[in-house]
Order: sequence, then C-alpha cells, then structure tokens
Amino acid sequence: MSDFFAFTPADWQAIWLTLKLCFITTLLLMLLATPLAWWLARGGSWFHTVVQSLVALPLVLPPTVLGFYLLILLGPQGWIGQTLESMGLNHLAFSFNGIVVASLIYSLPFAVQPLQDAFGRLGHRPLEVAASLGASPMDRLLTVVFPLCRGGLVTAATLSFAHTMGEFGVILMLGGSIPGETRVLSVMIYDYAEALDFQNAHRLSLLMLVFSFLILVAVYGRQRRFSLFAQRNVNS
Amino acid sequence: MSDFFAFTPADWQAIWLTLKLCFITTLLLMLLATPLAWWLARGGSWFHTVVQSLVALPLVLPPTVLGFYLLILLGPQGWIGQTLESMGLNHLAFSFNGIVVASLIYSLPFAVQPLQDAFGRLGHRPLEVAASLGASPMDRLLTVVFPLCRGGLVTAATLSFAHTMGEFGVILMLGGSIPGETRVLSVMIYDYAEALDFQNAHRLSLLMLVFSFLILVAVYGRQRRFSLFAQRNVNS
Amino acid sequence: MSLNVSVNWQRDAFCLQLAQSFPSKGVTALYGPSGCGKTSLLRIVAGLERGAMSNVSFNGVDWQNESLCVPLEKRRIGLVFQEASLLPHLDVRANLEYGWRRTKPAQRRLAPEEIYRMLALESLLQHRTDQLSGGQRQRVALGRALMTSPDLLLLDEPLAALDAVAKRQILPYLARVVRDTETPTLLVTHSTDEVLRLADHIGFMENGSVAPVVRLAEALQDPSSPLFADEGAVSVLQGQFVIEGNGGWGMFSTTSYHLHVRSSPEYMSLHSGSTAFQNHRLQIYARDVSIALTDPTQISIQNHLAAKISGLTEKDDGLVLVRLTLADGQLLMAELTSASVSRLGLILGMPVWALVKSAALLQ
Amino acid sequence: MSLNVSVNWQRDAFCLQLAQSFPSKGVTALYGPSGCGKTSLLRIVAGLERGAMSNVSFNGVDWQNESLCVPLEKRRIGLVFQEASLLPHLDVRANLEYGWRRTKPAQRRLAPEEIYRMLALESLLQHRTDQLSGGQRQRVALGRALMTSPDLLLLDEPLAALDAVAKRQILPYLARVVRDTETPTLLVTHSTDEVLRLADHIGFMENGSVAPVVRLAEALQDPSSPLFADEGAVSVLQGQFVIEGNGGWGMFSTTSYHLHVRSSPEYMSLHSGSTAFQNHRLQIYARDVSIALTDPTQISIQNHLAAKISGLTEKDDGLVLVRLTLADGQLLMAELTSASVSRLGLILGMPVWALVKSAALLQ
Amino acid sequence: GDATVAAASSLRPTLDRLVEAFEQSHPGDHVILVYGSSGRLTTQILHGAPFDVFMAANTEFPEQIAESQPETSVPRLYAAGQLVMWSASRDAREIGWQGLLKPEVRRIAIAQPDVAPYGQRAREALIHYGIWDQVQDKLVYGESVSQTARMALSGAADVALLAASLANQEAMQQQPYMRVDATSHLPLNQSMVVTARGQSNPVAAAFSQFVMSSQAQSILSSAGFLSARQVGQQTPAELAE
Ligand SMILES: Nc1ncnc2c1ncn2[C@@H]1O[C@H](COP(=O)(O)OP(=O)(O)OP(=O)(O)O)[C@@H](O)[C@H]1O
Ligand SMILES: Nc1ncnc2c1ncn2[C@@H]1O[C@H](COP(=O)(O)OP(=O)(O)OP(=O)(O)O)[C@@H](O)[C@H]1O
Ligand code: MOO
Ligand SMILES: [Mg+2]
Ligand SMILES: [Mg+2]
Repeated sequence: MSDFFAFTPADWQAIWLTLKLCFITTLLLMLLATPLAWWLARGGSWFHTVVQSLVALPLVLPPTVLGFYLLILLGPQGWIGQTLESMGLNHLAFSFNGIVVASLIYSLPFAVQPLQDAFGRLGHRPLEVAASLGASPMDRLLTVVFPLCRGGLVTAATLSFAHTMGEFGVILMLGGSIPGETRVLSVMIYDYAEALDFQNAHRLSLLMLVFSFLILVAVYGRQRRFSLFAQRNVNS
Repeated sequence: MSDFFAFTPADWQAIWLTLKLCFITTLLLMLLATPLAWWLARGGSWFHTVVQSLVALPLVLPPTVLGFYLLILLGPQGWIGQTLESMGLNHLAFSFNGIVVASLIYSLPFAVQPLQDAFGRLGHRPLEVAASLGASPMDRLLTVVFPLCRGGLVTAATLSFAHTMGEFGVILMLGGSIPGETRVLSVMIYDYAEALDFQNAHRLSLLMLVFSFLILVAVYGRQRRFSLFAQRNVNS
Repeated sequence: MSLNVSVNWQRDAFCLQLAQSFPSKGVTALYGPSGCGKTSLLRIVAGLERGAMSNVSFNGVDWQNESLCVPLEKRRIGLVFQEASLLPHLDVRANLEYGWRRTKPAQRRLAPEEIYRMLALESLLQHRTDQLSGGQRQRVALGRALMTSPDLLLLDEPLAALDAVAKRQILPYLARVVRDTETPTLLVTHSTDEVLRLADHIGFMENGSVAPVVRLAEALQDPSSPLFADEGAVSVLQGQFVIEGNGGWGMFSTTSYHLHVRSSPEYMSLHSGSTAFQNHRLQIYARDVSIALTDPTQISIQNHLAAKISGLTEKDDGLVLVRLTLADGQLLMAELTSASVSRLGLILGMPVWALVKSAALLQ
Repeated sequence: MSLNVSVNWQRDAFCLQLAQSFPSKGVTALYGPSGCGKTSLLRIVAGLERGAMSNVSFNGVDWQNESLCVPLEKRRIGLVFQEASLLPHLDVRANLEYGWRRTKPAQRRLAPEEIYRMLALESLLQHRTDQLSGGQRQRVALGRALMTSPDLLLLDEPLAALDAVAKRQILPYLARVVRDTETPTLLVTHSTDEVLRLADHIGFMENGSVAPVVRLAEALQDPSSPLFADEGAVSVLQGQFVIEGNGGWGMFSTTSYHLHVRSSPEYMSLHSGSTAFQNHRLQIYARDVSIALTDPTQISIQNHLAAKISGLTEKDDGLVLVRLTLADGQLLMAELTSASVSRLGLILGMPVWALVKSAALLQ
Repeated sequence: GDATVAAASSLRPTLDRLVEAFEQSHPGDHVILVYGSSGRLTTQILHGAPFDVFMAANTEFPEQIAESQPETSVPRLYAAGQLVMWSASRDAREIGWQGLLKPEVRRIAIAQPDVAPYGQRAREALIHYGIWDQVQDKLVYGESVSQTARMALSGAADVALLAASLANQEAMQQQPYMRVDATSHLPLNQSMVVTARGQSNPVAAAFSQFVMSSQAQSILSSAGFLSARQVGQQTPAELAE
C-alpha cells in the first residue's frame, strides 16, 4: 500500500498544479459568476435569456473541440492572443493562465446555475428588511444574500472545483501538457491510461477520488447541518 | 451556406443518435435523480452526506478514465457485464445501452444538484397544505413539488441534456465510436478534428451550438417568464 | 365520540404536555398567550409533528399512537394556518378547487358557490395569489379549507389578518358554516369576541398545557377568567328571541323578564324568514351593567331587571364585580367602582335593579 | 415639515392614486379595509415599489421623484411588515442588533436594553428565529426596527399577530416610544382601539386613495366615521387628570365638571412619580353614555354631567346618536335606542344629565 | 459481409482511400472504420470491442493483444510512418535543427512520447541532434500526432514534429515539410492483427490480405508512409530484437 502511493516527483508536481488550478479557477469563478448570476436572477428581458443560454453553451461542445477553438482564439494568431501580445503580455496558449481561462469558460455554467437558482429563490423580503435596517447593497450581499444562499454557493463552488479537476480535454488541447505548467493530474492519468500503464492510472485515479470524496463529504456535511437548521424557517 | 449544411448520411445518423441519446438519458436521469434528490434534500444523516458525495464523484475523474473504469465494469470481463451475460443479456460495452448508462452516471450530479437545491428550499408548508387538502404523496409531488420546483427541474434537465450532448470522453472509451450505435455527434466532431477535416468539424460544431442555443433560449425564456410571476410570492 | 389527544413533547426549552379530550361537536376554542403551544398542539392533531410523542384519536379512530400515524391527507382535516399559505403556482380559483377536486363527491357537503359567496371570494377568483392583500389571502385560505368539507377544522388564528369590518362580516358565516355543516372545529384565537361568538367549549392553554375543556357558559362564570382580561367580565343569558319590526330589534325573554335587544344585520340576513328563536344566547358585558336601588324612571337605559346581590368580589384595580341573581335564577355580573358600592351601601342579599345599557345577541 | 407623497400607480386591476401630506410628528394611522392599498402605500414611502410613478419627500428632503430615488437604507426608516420577516440565518439577538450596528452612534436615541425590556425580549435573545411563535416573531421585528432609532416608522399592522394581553402590554410602550423619541410614525391598522390609543392623525383609505389626513379628535366628531363601524361612536374630552389613591383611580377635570376615572396599570407604571397631568384625553364610547332627565340618585353610575342636547341623528339600525354639549362646550356623544328617545321625549336644546358608565384615559 | 477495422488515428484519412479501393475490388464487402488512439483501441480490444482488424501505429500494442488473446493472428507489419518537421508560419526546411533553439521559435509541439509512437521518435530525434535538453522549455505535447498537428496549424506552436501522412493533408499543404532523417530515430513500424473476433470473418481476412497488396501499399506510400516492402519484409518479432 505504501508502495502503491509512492508518488514520483512528476506526480507531486501534477498534484500541486491541479490543486492550484482548481483553487484559482473556483475562486475566480465565484467572483465572476456571482454578479452574473445575480444579474440573471433579477432580470427578465430577452437579453438575460440570451446571456443565460450563452453561459451554458460551452457544455455542448466536445472538450477538445472547444479547446481547439480556444487555442485559435487565445493563441498568438487569435485576436485575443494578439491583443494580449500587442499589450506586451503573453498570449494564453500553452500556459497556466491559459488553462485557467479555459477552465473558467468550461465550468462557468456549473457556477452560474446553482447561484442563479439560489438568488432567484431568495425573494425580495430579506433584502428589503436589511435595507430598512441601514444595510448598503454590498452589506446586504455579504450579510444577507450570501448566508441565505449558502447552499447555492457551496454547490456552485463544489461543482466548479470538481469539474475543473476532472476536465482534461480542453486543458490538453490548449495547455499542451507541459510538466509543471499545464500537465495536471487528469492529463497525467489520461496519459497513463493511453499508454496502458494501468498501475499508475489506478494509483492517481484513486488519489483523486479519495481526496475529492473527502472534500465533498466535508463540504456537504457542513452544508447539511446548516440547511436543516434553516428548514423550518421557510415561512418565517 | 446550403452547401455548408449539406449533411452526409453519416452525419444524419450521428445527429439522430445524439438526439436519441440525449433524450433517453435526460428522461432516465430525471426519473432517477428526482427520488434521489428528494431523499438527499430531506434527510440529514451522515449516510446522506456520503451518498451525496458519491453522486458528485464522477465529475472528478477525467472522462476517458471514467470510461475506462466503466469499460472494465460493464464489459464482458467486468462483474456487471458478466452478470448480465449470465442472465442471457448482453454486456454493456460498445453498445447504445452502454453509453446511456455511462451518460447517466456522468451527468447524474448535474441532475441531482439543482433538484436537491430546489427541493431543499421548498420547505414543508406547501406540502402540509396540500396534504390537508387531501393530496396523497404522489399527488403532492405532481401538483405541488414539481410546479414549485420547476426552476430546479428545468435546470436539471437542461444541464443533463447539454452535458450529455457535449460529453465524449466516456462515450468514446466505453462506446467505441461504432457508427449508428455509439458514434454520436461529439465523437464525430472529435474525429473530424483529429483528421484535420476542419470544414466538417466546424459544420457540425456550429450545428450543435445553434441547436443547443435555440433549445436553451426556449427553455430559459419560458422558465424566466414563470419565475418572475412567482417572485413576489416568496412570502405568501 | 371525541378528539382525544395526549402529548408529552420536549422541544428545546419548550415542553408540551397534555392529555385532553376535545368535544367533536361544535367549536372548541384554544385560548392562551403567545408562545404557549397552541400552534404546536394543532400541528400534532394534524399529524404534522411526527417527532412528538403523542396519541391522537378522533371519533374512535386512532390517528396516531406508538405504532401508527394516519397521514394528514387521510384525516380529512381542514387546516388554516396563522399565515395564509396559498400555493403560489395556482391562481385563486385553482387554490380553492385544489381540495374540492380531491374530495369524493359523496363527501362534499358544501357547494363552492356558497363558500365563495360567504367569504366574498367571487371577485378574486381570477387573481394570482401574489396580487392579493394579506386579508384577501387569508380569506382564500379559509375558503380553501372549507371546500374539502372536512371532518375536523383546525383554525390557527384565521381572522387575525382581517380588518374589523371583514372580520365582522365573516364571523357569522364562519359560525354558520361550522354549525350548519356540523364540522367540529378547533379554533386558536386571541380574541375574546371570537370566542364569545364562535366557541361552544373552551380550553385555556398556558405554558404547554391545557386546562380541562369546559363549556363556554361555564368558563364565563369565573370572574377571573383569562377571557375577561381584555374586555372585562361577561355574562351570558339564555332565552327566547322574537324579532319586532326592522333594524334587527326584538325582545329577548326568559320566563320572568324581557330585554329589548338588537341582533346584527349579518345575523338577520342569515335567519331571514323566521322571527322567533328559541334558546338564544345574550352576551352582556359586566361593564355595561349598572345598579340602582330603586327602579329609575326618566333615564334612557331601557332594560331594568330586578335582581338580588349574590356576590361582591373586590378586584385589585379598585373595581368590584357584583354578581346578581335574576328572577329566573340566571347570573348577571356588573362591574362597579368600589366608591359606588359603598355610596349605594351594597351588601349581599340586597334587592336591586340591574340597568343593562347594551347587550349583544350571540349565536 | 412633513411627509409628502403623491402617487399615480395602476397595477393590474388596482389603482393607487393620491397626493397627500402626512404630518411628520406623532402617529398617523392609515385605516381602511383589506385590499385598499395600505401596504402598497407604505412600500412606496419606503422606496420599495420603484415601478410606481410617485413623488415622495420627507422633511424637505426629496426621497423620490422622476429623476431620483434615495435608497431605503439611506432613508432611515424603521419598517415592520404585516408578517414578521426575521432574517432566518441570525438568532434573535443578531436580528435585533443588525440595525443597531448599522446606526451611527450619534443617531442612537434608544438603548437596546430599554427596547428589550419594553417588548419583553430578554428571554428570547438566544433563540433561533424558527423557535419563536408567531407573536414572539412580531415582537422581535418591532424591536429590531426600533433599534435603528429611525426617523420615520412604518408599521404595517404590527400587532395583528399578538394576543390581546401582549397587545395591551405593548401598546403603551409603543405609544411612549413613538412619542418620547419623537419618531413620526405611519401606522396601518384595522383596530379602532389602536387608533384611539396611538394615533394623533388619521387618514382613511378606500380603494386606492386616502381622504385628507385629519387630527384624530376631528375624525371622532363624525358619527359616521369608519372608525365607529366596529365599536360605535367615541367622544374624546380634554382635561386635567389628578391621581387619587391607588389602583390608578383619579379625577379628570375640566373647568366645569369632574369625572372619576381610572388609568391602566401600564399607564401608571410609565408615569410613576407625578400625580397631576395637564391636557389629557379621555375616551368615552357613546354606547357607555346614558341620558337621564333628572339627576338620578341611588344609582351605581358615578359620573353625572349636566348637558344640553345639540344634535339627534337617527341611524338606520334603530339607534339614535345624541350629541350633547357639556358645560364647557366640549362634545359628548350618547347612543340610545329610538324607543328611549321617544319615551324620554328628547328634543334639541333640552337640558339633560349624561350618565357616563365608563371612560378610558388615553395618551 | 461487413468487417470493422479499428485503426490508429494517424492513418486518417489514408485508410479511407484504401477502404474505398478495397470495396471496389471486393463488391459486396463493406468495411466500417473506427479510428482512435492506438492505446485506447488496444484497451478496448482487450475488453471485448467488436473490432475484426486492428491497425496500430506501432508494433507493441498488436503484440500485447496477440499475447493476451491467443486466437489473434500473428502481428504483421504493414507500413512505417515517417517523421517530419512542419511549421505554419515558415518553411520548415529552412529552420534546421539548430534553428529550433532560436528565440523566435517559442513553442515546439510533439506528440506525448509516453503515449504516441511519433512522440517517442520525435524525442529520439531531438536527442540525436543534441538539442533535447535545450528545447525542454519550448516543448508542448499533443495527446496524439493529430492533436500535435492542430497545435501547429493554429499557430500556437511554431514548429511541430509529426507524421508525413498528416503533413500531406490538404489543411497543412500551405507550408512544405522537412523530412526527418530516418537514421536519427528507431523506425516507426506499424503492424496489424486480425483479432480473435475477426478470425471467423472472411471479410477481415480479405481486408488484411488487401492491405498487403501492391495497390494498397502504393496508396500508403503515396500518403507519406514507407510501404512494407520499403521497410523490408521483417516480422515485428525480428524487429524487436
Ligand atoms: N422549531 C422549534 N424548535 C424549538 N422550539 C420551538 C420551535 N417552534 C416553536 N418553538 C417554541 O415552542 C413554543 C410554542 O410555540 P407555538 O408556535 O406552538 O406557540 P403559539 O401558542 O402558537 O404562539 P402564537 O400565539 O404566538 O402563535 C414557543 O415557546 C416557541 O418558542
Ligand atoms: N403584485 C401585485 N400585482 C397586482 N396587484 C396587486 C399586487 N399586490 C397587491 N395587489 C392588489 O393591490 C391591492 C392593494 O394591496 P395591498 O397589499 O396594498 O392592500 P392592503 O390595504 O395592505 O390590504 P390588507 O389589509 O389585506 O393587507 C389589492 O387589491 C391587491 O389585490
Ligand atoms: O496511436 Mo496514435 O496514431 O498516436 O493517434
Ligand atoms: Mg401560533
Ligand atoms: Mg397589507
């Protein structure tokens, strides 16, 4: 067993990279998805509908194909890549920043949807109450919206984290599997499996599964305790 | 343009297969996820937490790796596959039924999470009211829970549908890309891209994007109209 | 035949503990201060608090005990919550018809049109529930419960959100509904007026327990009843009522005296056609009764009743509750200042005249 | 200086249309039937109905017009909704302190302990909101609004869910709070009693519009006021009150007559220390006033006032409202049956004795 | 009858033409082509995939299959791949191996050496020319040669080492390629097997025969492969030694 889990330096590098990618992506995603979901939850125009549909679209394409389009767009010849280059920055293909952007796009729907649901169901009353008690919009967000939408936030963050962890098609294409830069665990497991090196594939898969399972249990366990407290409150 | 969309018989076959897969998967998923989400939303034991975490786990593995494990499990050597064979049925690898099962597992979290959120937030009151008016549990489910959790149902179905549509790693591995049986659009697009046949890849990608966009707009548009009606009701 | 409930339920700091039999006929009021457990008790009767250790049986049928729990939808209970809980995805009509559709035709005793009319719901039928004001919502909730022609009505302060006018309009209808349809009712209320108008029995709740349920008339004998905390003591006389002329005025008579009293227009419209009613109840607030030593003339107070002082209870607020026995033996209470009592030299057994300024016909 | 509101708002079938100035001192009651738009009006004043075409200004500051809308949190409004809307993720103490923390220390006029005490919240502080009964929740909501020491209180039937005892206990404190802290208050209520106890001004609402706001005393002059629909007409006399002995009894005096009356224990405890009060209000229900042609003796009614009949209004229910002018010119109303009026031969200008059975000290 | 042929994706689209020719010369027979990475196809065959013939991009995987499924035919070398250098932005022939070290070449795409044979050979060539260590920071890896080609096509990678058969594709003909000297790396021998399942299928046998026909071999060599004859009629077993 201890032998089974004797990770190579390359493994450690990938583990570290994966965690970094997942944390950064989840963080950015929450920052990005929260205002977007709020806007989507509160508005009713056709424009909202269109944006909401666009957010979900990345789901529909096969990841490597999406990755290819991103590669064209974010690479040195693509207009985003070129724009970045002309600003003296690096284009995004084959870089850690690039796969963060790709993960953001790819996991966006998983962050937006639960948040939007939660915000939509919050209703106006708690916000009206807080406003009457002198809370500014930002204050209301932090002290009313977030605590009351905790379930949605947890779901959004968990799904984003897990999805980023498992995603590899986009990352493979756009990231180029560079050790220490874009070669995350999922890519590594994929490579092992392709090379029929199942011992290593099993080892890393198990690691990811156990680790993720523990995170999920921790997160859901906390959330569950909270939401049961809140349950009788629906009508108060 | 008309030329651009002149699909080959193989394309049509894949389109049809994809739609079939998506519809069947979404349908089964809703049937499966609804009781599961209900059970998860109403219970608070550690066992619930564990199950909830297990549901989300398929997200974490790279799809082809997940597909690989499913292949091992559902194929002629796997114990599920063997059990099926010993019952005189076919094992599930490389068959349409197999990729349905794979899609079910892979998209399960996207169906369960929004439903669970919606059910959890429903509260007990509407159910108590309906029970006092003589509605049996099934009746309450159909006439109270579903209408009131419509947002969650729509989100669940939409995410499941889109995710099944875009998913290809699992399908590729377990399904084997057999024309008319498991070669769905996403696999086909992937194949075109692999062959550097970008004209065909673009064509099919665009088809999927436009089609999905239209579905999403239709679904979200309807939902949005409904949820705005319901918004002032949160406290009634 | 009755509703039997026994509960022993500790929930956090609060403990609900009672073993009580509620009459399964007429209206039983549950009266008690905020937080004493009234809502909790109703929820247990409805089968909504499964955590609670409790035994409930209704008309001989076990609803809940250690081994069984009949689900709410099988109990045929009409439930109206403190806050209207309309189903937000249905419009008013669909809310109202929700229970109606689920009631076997043979069990339907009340016609929808009648319920709509008595709760003035006709004009609201097409509305969405979020277009209703608080009072309108509660009316719909009440109507919805009645539409199932329930075997037992549980009302948790159903009229609290109604304005005085609406309340006054609906009360007699509610009274008639529960009486005419013979729907036994448990009514949680804070309002003495509602108790006097609707209740046949009353159970006083305090801190998680209920005092034995008594007939309302009995409860009114007790000058220190919690019912009187708000409006003071009330007497209820039994007699015959005969309508004379219009405006609802008529004569309330017992074997030995008459009172000129008035019934409400709502009452009149409910009983239009008949003019004489046996066995009616007349409610007289003690503060509306004065005492004279001789029968005064040249005074506007019409109803002068000969009585004998059968009790003098000094209260700590400087008022004296005088119990008067009328010629037919019924009890009438008068509230006087102790200054008046000593000025008039009132003592036990003294014959006096009771002057009744106003009285209200109940039932 | 006042609260000016003008609204023209069509919402579905309902149209709210008014241009009204509300006094920015004391308590202004909004009184009207269910569904007449009271809640809608309060929400507009609070800035919660942005869709509504409306102009709102308060003490000279524009809160809302075509081009601007001061957000609710900048208006320093205390808001209590019809249904308690506690923040479910906070416990009672945190709910109460939510607004307090967000109030600049310089603006805090009310100490939390005082608010806790007056609303009996001390024992609830550690509870979760879902452990409260309906009445307890509403008390917390009230306390929470007061904790911000608001410039304007908007109360939407805040006491509707309280039981009679709790209501009676809290009312005088609420009255004192709005008075002592000089917090102008808009109070939506269905209860005449609350109006009489709390309101300085009153605006009658009907079908989306408000009649001009008048002083309460003025509104009480009108025998057909909607306020009287429930309890009948009420007179309010101005005078001096001197406490005599205990139990709250004392003498209410004007230049020309005295009445022996009693104030409530709650009132007493609020004013303990002083014994004489100028300029007090005495509330007398017309149904508590009888008329005698000669000053009767040997009767328990203590307060006999010489008066002259200045009006006789026959109502359609067989009752006559008699307007009496007292020696000092103040108005007192008596409700008699038309039978009594004709029996006594009452006519305009006739000198009579008004017998006041009971009276309540207001303010 | 029908036969299903699983083929390494680097055979696309050459094999399409080959199948066309087969079907013309064998009327009534039909071949269903399933492309994929050699590794995945091997895994699938080991787990019961319904493939009759497997044409790999290397020799190891067919051997592995033959070993674990005894009914499998003896692996047979049918062609060898050729490694080329290609760039979307310039003529690869002018870059040269040392040119890869210049700063304007920022990214070099090769197939993942642990997974794809072309990647393995690319690594060997880079080692052979003594620049493996220097180009480490420039390397990006495609999951297959095809993905490597797409990285170069998109311009995101400045240079790629890939299969001649891909560089011959219409999409890549905008720029000429530079053939990598075959002596700089081990040969890219590719072999095929008729699977255990295909043994009973006459079409599978016919097709595997056809692949070795001169007609098929010339299609392969015109697409950028070395025909079996060019590699020398060695069996994979002999090659391994
Ligand atoms: N979920 C809960 N957990 C713990 N205690 C609770 C809970 N719900 C209510 N309580 C407590 O139980 C007691 C009874 O509550 P209940 O709602 O039955 O009172 P009530 O008599 O209906 O009051 P009201 O007239 O104000 O509605 C209260 O003291 C309350 O604090
Ligand atoms: N969202 C809405 N859309 C359309 N009409 C509405 C909406 N909300 C309320 N109304 C209507 O507006 C009118 C006024 O409602 P409002 O809530 O202001 O009444 P209210 O005077 O507060 O009544 P109550 O005393 O019963 O609370 C009602 O007739 C109601 O039907
Ligand atoms: O097995 Mo391949 O030929 O690298 O795609
Ligand atoms: Mg209650
Ligand atoms: Mg209202």
